[in-house]
Amino acid sequence: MRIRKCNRGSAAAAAMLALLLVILVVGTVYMFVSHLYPAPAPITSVGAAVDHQYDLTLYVTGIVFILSQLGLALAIFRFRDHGQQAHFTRGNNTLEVLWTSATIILFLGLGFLGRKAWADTRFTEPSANAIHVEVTANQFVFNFRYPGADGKFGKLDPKQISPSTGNPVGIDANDPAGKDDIVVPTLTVPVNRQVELLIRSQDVIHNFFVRELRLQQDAVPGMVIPIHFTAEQVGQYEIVCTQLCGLGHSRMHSYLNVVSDSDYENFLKQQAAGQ
Amino acid sequence: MSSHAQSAHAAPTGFVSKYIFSTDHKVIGIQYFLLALTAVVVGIVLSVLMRFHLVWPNAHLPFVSGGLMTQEQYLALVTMHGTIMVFFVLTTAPQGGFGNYFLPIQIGAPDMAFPRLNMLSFWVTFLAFVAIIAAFVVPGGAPISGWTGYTPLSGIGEVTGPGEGWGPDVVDCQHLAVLPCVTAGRSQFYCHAD
Amino acid sequence: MRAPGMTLMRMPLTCWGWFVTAILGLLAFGVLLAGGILLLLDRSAGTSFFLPAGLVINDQVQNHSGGSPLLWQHLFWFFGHPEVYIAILPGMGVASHVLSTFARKPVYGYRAMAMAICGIGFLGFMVWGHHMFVSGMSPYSGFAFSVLTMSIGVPSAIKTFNWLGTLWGGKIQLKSPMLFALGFVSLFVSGGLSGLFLAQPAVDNLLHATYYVVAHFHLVMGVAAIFGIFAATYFWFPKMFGRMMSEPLGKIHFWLTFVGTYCIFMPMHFVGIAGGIRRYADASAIEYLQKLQPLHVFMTIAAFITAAAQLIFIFNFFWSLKFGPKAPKNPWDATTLEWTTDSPPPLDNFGGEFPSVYRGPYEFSVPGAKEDFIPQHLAPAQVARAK
Amino acid sequence: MAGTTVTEIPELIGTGRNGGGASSGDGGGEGSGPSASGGVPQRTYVTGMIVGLGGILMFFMALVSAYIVRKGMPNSTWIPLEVPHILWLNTVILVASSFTLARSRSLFRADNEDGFRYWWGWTTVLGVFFLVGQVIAWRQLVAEGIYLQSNPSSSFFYVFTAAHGLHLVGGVLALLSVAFRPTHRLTRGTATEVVSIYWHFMDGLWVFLFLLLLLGR
Repeated sequence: MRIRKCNRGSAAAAAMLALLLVILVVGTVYMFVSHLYPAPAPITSVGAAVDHQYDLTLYVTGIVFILSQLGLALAIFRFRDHGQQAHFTRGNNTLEVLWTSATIILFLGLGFLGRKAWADTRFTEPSANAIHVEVTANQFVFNFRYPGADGKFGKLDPKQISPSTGNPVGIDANDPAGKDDIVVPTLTVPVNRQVELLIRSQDVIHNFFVRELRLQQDAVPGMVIPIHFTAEQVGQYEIVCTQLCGLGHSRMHSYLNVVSDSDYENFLKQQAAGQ
Repeated sequence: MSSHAQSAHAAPTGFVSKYIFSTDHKVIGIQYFLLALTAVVVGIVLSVLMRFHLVWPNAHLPFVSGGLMTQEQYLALVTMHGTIMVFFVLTTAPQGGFGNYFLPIQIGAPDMAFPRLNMLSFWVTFLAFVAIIAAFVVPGGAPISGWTGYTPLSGIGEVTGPGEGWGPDVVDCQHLAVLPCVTAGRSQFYCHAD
Repeated sequence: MRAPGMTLMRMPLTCWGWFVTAILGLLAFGVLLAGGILLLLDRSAGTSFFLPAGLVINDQVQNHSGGSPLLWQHLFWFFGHPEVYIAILPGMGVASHVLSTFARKPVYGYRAMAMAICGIGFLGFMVWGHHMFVSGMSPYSGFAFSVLTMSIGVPSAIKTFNWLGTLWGGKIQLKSPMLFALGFVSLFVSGGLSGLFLAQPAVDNLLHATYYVVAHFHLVMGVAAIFGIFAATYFWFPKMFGRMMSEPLGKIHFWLTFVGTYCIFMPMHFVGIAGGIRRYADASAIEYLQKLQPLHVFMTIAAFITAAAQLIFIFNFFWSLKFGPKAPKNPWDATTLEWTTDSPPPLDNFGGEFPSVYRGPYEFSVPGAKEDFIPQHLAPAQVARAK
Repeated sequence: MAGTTVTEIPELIGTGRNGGGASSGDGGGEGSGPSASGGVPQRTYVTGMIVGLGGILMFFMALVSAYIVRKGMPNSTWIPLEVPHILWLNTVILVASSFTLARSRSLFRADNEDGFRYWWGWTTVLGVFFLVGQVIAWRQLVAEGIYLQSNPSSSFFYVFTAAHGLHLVGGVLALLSVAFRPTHRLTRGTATEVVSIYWHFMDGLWVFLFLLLLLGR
C-alpha cells in the first residue's frame, strides 16, 4: 500500500508541464509570426503560389498544433490527481466519426489545393519562345550550356569531357551544331522571359535548388529532366546542390543572374565572341 | 504431442545457456534492449560530434587524426548516425526489446512461438551491429553516402571512397533477412484467433 | 498461444502496435534485402542495375549501361517508409497503455485506436513516393503519393484526439513513465504536423532536403519513438528486474530531455525554412547559410545538454538494478496480465498457472467496483464491489 | 469497446463479455494449450511457415519488379537472354517433384510408412537433380561467354536462379532432415506438412520465374 500512497501526483509537476507546453506554443507561434529567419521573397509567380500554399498549410497545422498542445496542457493541469474519482468512459462513436471526417476533409482538401502550385512547374509544357539552357551537374560544379546562334545543342560524348581544355560537358567536336554552343559556370537569364532548364548529371545525383524560385530538382545521371520558370526580378541568386553528392557537397554552388533583356543580349554576344 | 510437452522449457542450467544463448524470450528481450542501449550511446556520441563540427568546424579535436574533422569524416558521421539509430535503436528497442519481453506475457503465453528462431535472430542482429561498428576501422573507413545510400554515389567505390563502406550494410541486409523470421515468430500469436 | 478469453479486441494496445509492426517488418525488409543484393552486385560484380551509362568519375568513363538510380530509390523507400512506422507504432502502443494506466481511465475509443494502428500500417506501404517528389519521378505519381500521404494524417489525428480523450476527466498521476508518455503525445503532434508541409510536392520544392525535414523526422520518428522507449523502460523496469527505478532521477531526466529536445529540433524548422541544407559539412561556401549560424549554435548547446541528460538515465538504470527498492507484483495498479505474475516473471512467465481473461485491457475506475482497477484475469465473482 | 455506453457497466463487473475463462477453450490447436505445457501447438508451425513465405515472396517480388523496371529503361542496351534449353527439363523435374511429394504425403496420412519414405526420397532426388540442372545451365551460359555482368538480362538471370537455388537447397536439407532426423517439437505430421508447403511454394515460384525469363525477355 506504500505504493498506493505515493501514487498522488503533485500539483507542481502538473503545473510545470502545462506551463512548458504553453511556453512551447507561445515560442513556436512567435518564431513563425516574427519571421526572424524567413525564406527570401519568391521571384516567380509560381513561387508566390507555393508560398500561398505554405501559408495555408501553416494556418491549418498551426490551429491544430495550438489547440492540441494547449488541450494537453489543460488536461494535465485540470485533471491532475488530487484525490478525485476518474470519470469512467470508453469513448464516444459520434465524436470519433466527427473528428475523423473533419480531418479527412481538412487534410485531403489541403492536399488537393496544393495541386495547382505543383502543376504550374511540373505538368505544363514550356511556351514555344522559351529560352533553353542545359544544366550539367558534376562533382562539384554546375555548368550551363546555351545552344548559341543556331538554337541547337550539339551532341554530347562522355569520352570528350575535359574541363582542362574548356570542354567540361563533353560537346562532340564532330557535331557542327555544337560549334557555337556556349558553356558557362553561372546561369544568366533575361527577366520576364520563360526559361526551360534541361537538368542532367555526369556522375552522381545532384540537385538544382534556388530558394527564390521555390524550385528544386534532382539532376539524375542518365536522365534529362526539364523544368521551366519565369523570373520576374533582376538580381543575383544562389544555386546550391541539396542532394548528397560526395565530399565537396557543401561547396557545390553557383549563381543565377536575372538580367534585363539588353544585358542578356550583351552577355550572349560576349560569350559568343569568347568561343 | 507428448514429445514436445516434455522437451518444452526445461529450466536451462549453466551460465551460457541461461544468459547468453538462452531461448527465453525475456532474456532475449533484455539482450535486445542492452544492444539498443549500446547503439544509442554510440549514435548520440556521433550526433554530438556532428553538432560540434557544424558550429566549430575549425576546432581541434584530440581524437581526430590531424585534429581537424574532414568533410569525409563528417559525412561518415551522418551516415553512421542514421544507420545505427534506425536499425539498431528504433527497430531494435521497441520491437526486439519490449515486444519480445512483454508480448507473450501480455497475452498470457509462456514464450514466443519459435524460441530458437528468436535467439538466432538476436545473434544475427548482434553480428550485424559488430560489423557496422567495424566499418569505422576498416581501411577506407565508414560509408559516406547517407543511410539512404543513393546510387550512383553509393554504387561506385571511387566516389564514396570506402569500398568496404557498404560491407557493413550488407551484413545489415543479412540481419534484415533474418528479421522476417522473428517477425514470423511474433506473428504467431495472432494466427491463433480462436 | 493466447490465453483463454484473450480475444483480439481484449489485447492491450501495445500488442496491437507490436503485431502491426511485425507485419510491416515482414513485408518491408525483404524488399530492402533484394535492393541491397543488387546494389552490392553493382559495387563488386560490375553489373549495372542502378548505374546508368556514360558515368564520368574522375574524368574516366565508367563502363556501365543504362541502369536506373531511381529504381534503387523506389526499392529503398518501399522499405524505408514502413520502417518509419516500425519505429513509431510500438511507441504509440506504449503511450496509449501508459496514459490509460496513469490517468486511471480506459483508453478512449479502444477500437478506433486499434483500427488506426492497422490503418497507419496499411497506408504506410503506399506513400513511399513522398520521399521522391523532386527526384525526377513522374510529377503525376508525385501528386498521387501526396494525397495518399496526407490521408495518413487522418489515423494519426484519430490517435491524438483519443489520447486527449483518455486524459480528459482522468485522475492523472505524473510518474516518470506518464511524463514520458505525455511527452510522446506532445512530440508526436509537433513532428506529425510538419509532415503535412512535406507531404505536398509544391511546398516540398522549398523544404526538400533542408533541415526542416531533419527536424520533422527527428521529432516524430526519432525523439517521439525514443520517448516511447523511455516510457516503456520506466513503466516495465519493475517487472523486468524486480526493482523500482528512482522517481526523482526519472523526473529530472524527463524535464531536461523534454526541454532539450524541443530546443534542438524546433529551431531546426526555421533553419530549414530559410533554406539551410542538410548533410552540409560546413556552411562557409554558401553565403546565405552564414546568417543561420546563430540558430546552429543554440541547437548545438541544447544538444550537448540533452546528451548529458541521458547519462542520468543510464546511471538511474544501472543504479536501480542494484539498489532500487524491491518492486511488488503490481506497483502501478495496472490491469494487464504482466502485472499478475512475479517481478521478474518465472521461466514460463506464470509459474504454471496460466491466467484466463475475462475482460478488456483497460478497466480503470469502473463504477461499482471497490478498487479503481480490475485486472483482466479476475473472474466476475472475484471482483470486489464497493459497499 | 469503443462507444459502448455507460449503461453496460454492471455487466462489466458481472459476466464479462463474450465468455472468456475455460469456456472459450484455449488458444492452442490439437487440444494442447499453453496452459497445459510450455509447448507450441502444431498448427503454429504451419502458420509460421506461411507467414515466413510472405516475407520470401516480397523479396522475390522486389526482384521481379526491378527486372520489369530495368527492362523498360530507355537506352538500357538490353539484350534478350536465350534461356538454356535444359531449363525446360529442370522445370519438368521440379514440377514432377511436387507430385511425388503430394503422393508421399497422402501415403503418410494412410500410415503407409514405406510408401511415404519411397516417394519422399524420390522428391529429394528430383530436387537434387533440379539443382544440378541449374548448375549445368550456368555452365552452358559461361561456355557461351555470358557472365553475370555481361548484360542486365544475364545479371537478372543469375540473380533469379541463384536466389531461388539457395532457397531450394534449404528445401532439400529440410526434406533430408525430416527423412532421417527424429523431430522434437514438431510431430512428423506437422514437419511433413510444413516442408511440403515450402516445397510447393518454391516449385510454383520457379514456374513463375521461368515463365518470366521465357516470355518477359
